[in-house]
Amino acid sequence: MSILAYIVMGIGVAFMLLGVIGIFKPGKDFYYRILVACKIDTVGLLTLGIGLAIYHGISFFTGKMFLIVIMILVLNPFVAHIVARSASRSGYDSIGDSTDVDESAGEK
Amino acid sequence: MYVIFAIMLGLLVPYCIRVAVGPSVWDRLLGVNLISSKIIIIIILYSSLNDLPFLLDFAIFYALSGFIGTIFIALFFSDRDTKKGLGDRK
Amino acid sequence: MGGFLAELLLLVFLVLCALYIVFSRKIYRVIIFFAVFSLITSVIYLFLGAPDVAMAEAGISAFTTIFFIVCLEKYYSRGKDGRNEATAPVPKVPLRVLLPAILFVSGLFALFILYAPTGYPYTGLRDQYLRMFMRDVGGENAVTAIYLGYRVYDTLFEALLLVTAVVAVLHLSWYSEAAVPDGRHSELEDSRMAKFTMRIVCPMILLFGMYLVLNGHISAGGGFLGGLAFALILICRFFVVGIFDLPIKKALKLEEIVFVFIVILPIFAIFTGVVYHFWGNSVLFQTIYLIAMNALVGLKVAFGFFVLFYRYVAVERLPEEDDTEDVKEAG
Amino acid sequence: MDFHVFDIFPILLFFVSIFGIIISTNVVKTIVLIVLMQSAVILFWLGVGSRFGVHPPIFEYFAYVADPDAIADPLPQALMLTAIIIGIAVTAISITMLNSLFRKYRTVQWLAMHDAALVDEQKNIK
Repeated sequence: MSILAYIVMGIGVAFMLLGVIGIFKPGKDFYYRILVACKIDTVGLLTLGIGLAIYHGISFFTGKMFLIVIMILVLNPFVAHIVARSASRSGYDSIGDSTDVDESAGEK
Repeated sequence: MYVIFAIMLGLLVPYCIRVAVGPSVWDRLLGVNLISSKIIIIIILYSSLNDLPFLLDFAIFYALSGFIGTIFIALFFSDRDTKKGLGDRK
Repeated sequence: MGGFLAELLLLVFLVLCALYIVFSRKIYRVIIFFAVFSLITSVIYLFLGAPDVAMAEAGISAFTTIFFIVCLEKYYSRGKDGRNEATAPVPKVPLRVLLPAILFVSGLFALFILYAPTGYPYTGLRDQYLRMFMRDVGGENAVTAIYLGYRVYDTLFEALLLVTAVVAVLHLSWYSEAAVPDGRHSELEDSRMAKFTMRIVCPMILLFGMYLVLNGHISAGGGFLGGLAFALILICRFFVVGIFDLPIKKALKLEEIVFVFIVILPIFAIFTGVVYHFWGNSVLFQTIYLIAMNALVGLKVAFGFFVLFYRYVAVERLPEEDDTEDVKEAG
Repeated sequence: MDFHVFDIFPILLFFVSIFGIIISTNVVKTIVLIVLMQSAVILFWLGVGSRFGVHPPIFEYFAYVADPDAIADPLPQALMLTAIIIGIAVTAISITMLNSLFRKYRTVQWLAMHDAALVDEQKNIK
């Protein structure tokens, strides 16, 4: 049983390590990064939670952990949505070029 | 399990780099969001390793309070030119 | 060894964050890095066996970040002659000034390192508290037992300080009457996703806050953290509902009333010794006392943060340069 | 391991914050650095004699621990819990005073504020 748990947790960790490639891939813009990173992060957390649940069996720990996982499942995409919406409303749509909205954001 | 804990701690490094160098402010916010979710996983693994299930309370509190600051900063930077305050949209 | 490396990594993170904050030229970068700093700090507190302090830091960091970002929002484009006030240029200090300063600071640092305690400064208090707190005060959480039992004066004066801070903020800040009609709405008001998420999250926060307050004497948690959780609901409400005329003065009155109760309850329960004379160290009474104190502290902290948050974010607006005269003093 | 990181890093953090306060030109940055200083002090007090992975001072979890050094000290924790709440009260009052200053001088830079105050003083003398 614990071998199965380690395999599932390993899959979750692999997802998160792939997410690191996603946020550092050169030549991509911000929307690419937030799409890749937040999706893979949420999925990785869910998989890790399932692995820990298999590891611990049915217990107090598992129930509480699933509460956290459900909350993250709601909150993490919500934060990503708000950040992307904020970027989109500000007109930040540069694809790969070096338009630095960052510098001009505080200027006005 | 210790290996996963170490990997999660190590993952904080690239995310902090993303927060430090991110070309736009939203990249930085993305980094903050990723760091906070990683830290929740670190807490879960720590409580699982030391057999302290009440520390999951802390993880719940962390999940519930960590996102608010990020959302506020995002709201502050949204629609920068056309409005003056946080809620002054006509 | 592994624990040592983890500590070292997190502490190096902290110092690097502090250096970034010191040498950064934009204020919003300072604030974002301050958020990261708080996140990492609370995890270190957790690893040091202090879950109560860690929770308090996690809840407080949300409020501190909001205060800083709203403060930035108030002045970012309103400087004299349209100047950008959101920068913090690092000054070019001449070397003959900088070198003695650095030498002085590093000398102080070396002195501190030399004379810092290298081991555990044994006073006997720790063993005393850990052995006796369940008989003397009750509950199972030693931290709660200390700040509600052995050192309840600390809690009283801290509550007094929070009341003083709220009153000072109410009477030092300004609001313009014209800026508070019902026309102001939140940025996320038309977002169905925000509404849906808050519909799930707000009851959860409320339930969790009640859990923290009622369970504070058994496990990590307590009045402060429950109050912070209650105050987080009000922020979530701000996201979706927008701001209307909120009863800030009534909240302040309620906070003062709760503060009076916080003072009265320990006087009857602990200082006079009446209860001890009649009931002794009864577990029932001790539990009732702890839960009541936790609930009162929670209510007080919730009201205090309600006033602080809505004062900053919702009501207070600095006037434009022309209409300085329209500003009314709060009071 | 003899080398104890909590003897060194909080003090380093404290002095980095002091250095930042000395060279900062913006008032908001100064307030942020004051909060960092407070965090360093809290870290120092929690870290004295403690180490990674000690048991929290909750009865259910230290009742069966034989070594008393493996239990965290509850007294600094209770003191630091109050210190954190006091810290946010101080921060709130500082920001309110900054808003009053900004309303008067229309700037948040220390030097510009100093110049504006000098101009005001000269006006009063005349």
